[in-house]
Amino acid sequence: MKGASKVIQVEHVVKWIQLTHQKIVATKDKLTELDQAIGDGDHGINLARGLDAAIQNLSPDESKEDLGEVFQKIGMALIAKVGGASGALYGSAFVHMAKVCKGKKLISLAELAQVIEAGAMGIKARGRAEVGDKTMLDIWQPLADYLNEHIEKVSWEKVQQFLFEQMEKTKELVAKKGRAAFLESRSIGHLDPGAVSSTYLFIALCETLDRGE
Amino acid sequence: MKGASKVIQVEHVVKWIQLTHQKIVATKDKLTELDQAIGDGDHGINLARGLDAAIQNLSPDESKEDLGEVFQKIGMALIAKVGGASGALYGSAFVHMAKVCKGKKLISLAELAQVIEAGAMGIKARGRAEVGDKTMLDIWQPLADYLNEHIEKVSWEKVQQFLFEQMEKTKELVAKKGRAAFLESRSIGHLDPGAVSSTYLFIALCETLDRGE
Amino acid sequence: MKKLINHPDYVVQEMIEGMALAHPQIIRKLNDTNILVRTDLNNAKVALVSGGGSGHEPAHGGFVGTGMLDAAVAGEVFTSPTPDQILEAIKAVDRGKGVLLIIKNYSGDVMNFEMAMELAEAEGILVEKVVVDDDVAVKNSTYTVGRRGIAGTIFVHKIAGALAEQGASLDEVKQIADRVILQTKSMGMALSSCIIPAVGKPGFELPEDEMEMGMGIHGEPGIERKKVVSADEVASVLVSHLQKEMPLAANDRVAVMVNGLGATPMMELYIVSRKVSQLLQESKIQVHRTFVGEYMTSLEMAGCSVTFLKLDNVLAELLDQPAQTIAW
Amino acid sequence: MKKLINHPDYVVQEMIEGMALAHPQIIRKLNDTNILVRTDLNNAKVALVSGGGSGHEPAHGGFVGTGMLDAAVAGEVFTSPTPDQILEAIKAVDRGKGVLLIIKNYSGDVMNFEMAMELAEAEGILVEKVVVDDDVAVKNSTYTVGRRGIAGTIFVHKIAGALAEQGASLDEVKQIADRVILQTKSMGMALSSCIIPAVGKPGFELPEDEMEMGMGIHGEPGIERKKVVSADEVASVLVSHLQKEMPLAANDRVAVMVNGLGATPMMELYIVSRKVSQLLQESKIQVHRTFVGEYMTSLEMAGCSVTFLKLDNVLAELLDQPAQTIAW
Ligand SMILES: Nc1ncnc2c1ncn2[C@@H]1O[C@H](COP(=O)(O)OP(=O)(O)O)[C@@H](O)[C@H]1O
Ligand SMILES: Nc1ncnc2c1ncn2[C@@H]1O[C@H](COP(=O)(O)OP(=O)(O)O)[C@@H](O)[C@H]1O
Ligand SMILES: [Mg+2]
Ligand SMILES: [Mg+2]
Ligand SMILES: [Mg+2]
Ligand SMILES: [Mg+2]
Repeated sequence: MKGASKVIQVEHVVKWIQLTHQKIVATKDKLTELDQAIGDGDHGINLARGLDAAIQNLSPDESKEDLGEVFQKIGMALIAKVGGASGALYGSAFVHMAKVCKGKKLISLAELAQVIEAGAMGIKARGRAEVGDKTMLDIWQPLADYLNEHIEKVSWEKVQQFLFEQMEKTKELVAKKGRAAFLESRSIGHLDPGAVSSTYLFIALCETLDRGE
Repeated sequence: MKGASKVIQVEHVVKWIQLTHQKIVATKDKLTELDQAIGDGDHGINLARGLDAAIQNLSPDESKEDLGEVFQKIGMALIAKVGGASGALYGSAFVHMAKVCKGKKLISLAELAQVIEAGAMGIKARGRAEVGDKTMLDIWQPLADYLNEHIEKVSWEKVQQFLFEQMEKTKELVAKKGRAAFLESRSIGHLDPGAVSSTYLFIALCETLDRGE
Repeated sequence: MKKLINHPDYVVQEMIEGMALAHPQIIRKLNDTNILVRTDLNNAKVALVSGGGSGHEPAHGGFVGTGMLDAAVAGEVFTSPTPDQILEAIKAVDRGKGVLLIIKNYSGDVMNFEMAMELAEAEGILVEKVVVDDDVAVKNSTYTVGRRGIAGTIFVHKIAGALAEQGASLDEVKQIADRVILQTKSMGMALSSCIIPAVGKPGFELPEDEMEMGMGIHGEPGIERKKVVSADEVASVLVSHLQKEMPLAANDRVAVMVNGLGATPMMELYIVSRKVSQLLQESKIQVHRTFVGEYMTSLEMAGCSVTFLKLDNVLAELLDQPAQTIAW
Repeated sequence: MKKLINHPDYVVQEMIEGMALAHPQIIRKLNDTNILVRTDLNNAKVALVSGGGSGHEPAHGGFVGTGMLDAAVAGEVFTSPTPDQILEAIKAVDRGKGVLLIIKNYSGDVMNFEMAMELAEAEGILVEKVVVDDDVAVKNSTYTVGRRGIAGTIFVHKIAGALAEQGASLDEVKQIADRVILQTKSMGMALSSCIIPAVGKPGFELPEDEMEMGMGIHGEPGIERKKVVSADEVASVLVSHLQKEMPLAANDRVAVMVNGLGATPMMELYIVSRKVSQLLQESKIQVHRTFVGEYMTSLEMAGCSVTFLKLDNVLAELLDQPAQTIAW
């Protein structure tokens, strides 16, 4: 270990998404079960398929591309291959992230917080959800806020702890958006599948950056 | 017990069919299972329904009617209410039996053998089956033959034994007529449902006549 | 047994009532019977009567209407209707041009329809019959009962119905029906059993990993019970059995029916039908039309059957004539 | 899991191929997509595009054809199709008169169709959308996502399709679609669950003696889980929920749909529809037409839904226009 990264480059993003893919494939059944409880049971399958497409899309040598291009590629792959609510939302998040990274080959950690904030905005704009609606936004927005605040001397381990806490909080919420909203108060007591998959996404990010290079 | 009847009158026939109805209702599930094995599983239900109609049709005071009329009534009820193969066949049997009893208020045991023979003819004519085809005919025809031979000093207990033997023999036969014929040699090892219900029919006759009146 | 019913004893009557209430433009129920007759019985034509045990819906009531059947007689579940009911149907639709009975080849159906035919003839009505025996899963033998009638029956209804509608004679209608029967072969398979409401338990049990090839529409055992194979393999096996009995050559023309037995999702039927289409394409056999859906079911059985009808110009044209029924 | 499939990953693609192979007169498949478009795209008219997750067959590909949809986009099982596919469908059927998207009210469908709409607009295509939300089992609230779109969607396809066929403008077609949506209420119930092929196990479990009222077509839980009751009681409960949301008075005119969810035999659907007919008759409500069968299914789920569409003369006439599709 060479210590945590201080900047984010294309190679980190590629690693991040590859690691996310591994995690989602490994937890596909769990995500499916969570979605069966308050949705329709396809979340794990859809994400695994979409992330598979996303990593196929990333050429082994991404050095010629900038972060904007890579995020755009990932976003478009997710939009085209995940389907359902989460495909539109994850896709919109990455496309929004691509916009703020346009032309950049490298960003600072402080900029990373803004990139994630941009992703949250993408989700909000597309899904018209608010924080507290028991959706993936309940990971994205709090994380962006947390990073904005703590980025000076961020501990990726603490971020992971924070993520799990946020994820657990979705259990007690009443779903207001997405398929779980049809259940009204009966959605209480279940984790939101999208919040769980977003947690894995960012755990993968933490691990990628923590490991450094 | 006043000893076995030497003649058959309308009241015997009514008792016979009532007793048959009881036996079929009691063994409905067994007949269904036999029919499920090599047919379609409706034999018990259909016969119970048809015999119910038949006994409803028999007025409490049949004394004004002759045997021909009573057999005809039973036959028509079976034809109209059993359905399927056995409705047509039992119905045809009783209608044929009615013909040979036309105008008679009373028949001897020797005549009874001929009446059953007539019933067997009805089944044969309608179903184009031969003895050995693994059908109800494998009860009717042998019984008619047996009675014709032994009617002088018939033992109703021995008849019952004979019936059960005939019934058991259908197990080893290959079905050549009816739904079980589709199974070809796989019909071996199963009792024929129609042979079983016919056995019950004639057991009821034996009991009726043995009990006498 | 989990069913949307009120009482096992009334399923047939209530279903027939439901059909008549839902489609008064097309059919009506004869009072105190389980007979559906078409509403437009005006023009003098040969009448077509079919029927059989219930549980095979939409057969046969779903095929009553202009251009197909004039009446359908519904027996109890899986039980042939009785001669008195069939006779009533014959009398209700006879318009003096004669009546053709379309019977599926089961002892019960054949006997009850024949009895009705005798009664009708005794009343001076001209009646003919044809017996459909399209199921190649059963050996064809004149010594026994021959083959079962299954989904191919619908093609007989359609083509004979179209010819009758055009004013053909009873003889002509019977002849074309017999021609269709000769040219029609079917075979089915099941993934699961079904429950006769009055019985309350399945007719047979199929283990979770097995299927039955050649299954009859009343749950009669088929040719072979085996491990579940892919949809493509199922289609190939069924098609090869059909081809063995009715060899088709390049440029022959067929109509195809991929029929669901009741509980099979349309998604699966189309996956099977895809392979059937491909196999026929490979053999350069012309497919005139393909019918995919539920035509002749077995209550809630999962599975399907495939039917080929070999066409000539006359049959093809009649098949394409319009028909106003619930289910064509 | 016992299914007639080849591989869970290919069920949608193979089904769409099967549909296109079976019905080349009516539909064709766009290369490298799971989009079915009608074959007769000649006359300049407003185009209708619908779609959604697969597993609801015959919806939506079964309703593509003259007088109904111009294209249907099939997503993975229970998964909304993606914007690129929807965009392709829009481009394939646009004839310069504009395109109406008919969307069922699920977050995934709404978002993906909206994204496609934005992309199409960016390419200069005139696009409008309507969102169907007929399922009264869900509370109607502007604070949340509102109601689900279920079987009533088919009435939107039919009536908007008929008006488009007559040459109406995009605005007019959108308006009538919105009118149908306002006048359409549905509710369903399930006796059993279904299995997404790629998941391989049921979405939920219903004990042998229980049913779920208000069940969604993706197995979303309903209003109440309770002991199985009679078909008549099921019909009464569904009808009373519909009536509560759309009170009908004597002489009001409706179209009724009793829709099977996949594994329910037609016998049972007609037993339910009988009671629905009777209830409407008792309330002196005029039933213009009744549709009984499978229109919007949930794979092999057992159960049904009931839909009421309140008609005026215009809607009734459009409903009765002919349509050439697989499943109408
Ligand atoms: N409007 C929305 N805004 C934000 N997130 C949403 C919205 N709708 C759904 N989601 C998220 O999507 C997840 C479900 O994704 P998925 O199962 O793939 O889609 P679908 O519900 O279409 O099957 C939910 O758990 C939730 O986190
Ligand atoms: N052609 C026939 N001749 C004589 N008996 C027959 C014939 N066909 C069937 N049967 C008898 O009918 C019985 C079946 O009766 P049932 O189950 O009521 O009719 P189905 O086969 O129509 O369901 C068989 O067990 C057999 O005894
Ligand atoms: Mg989902
Ligand atoms: Mg039987
Ligand atoms: Mg039977
Ligand atoms: Mg989904």
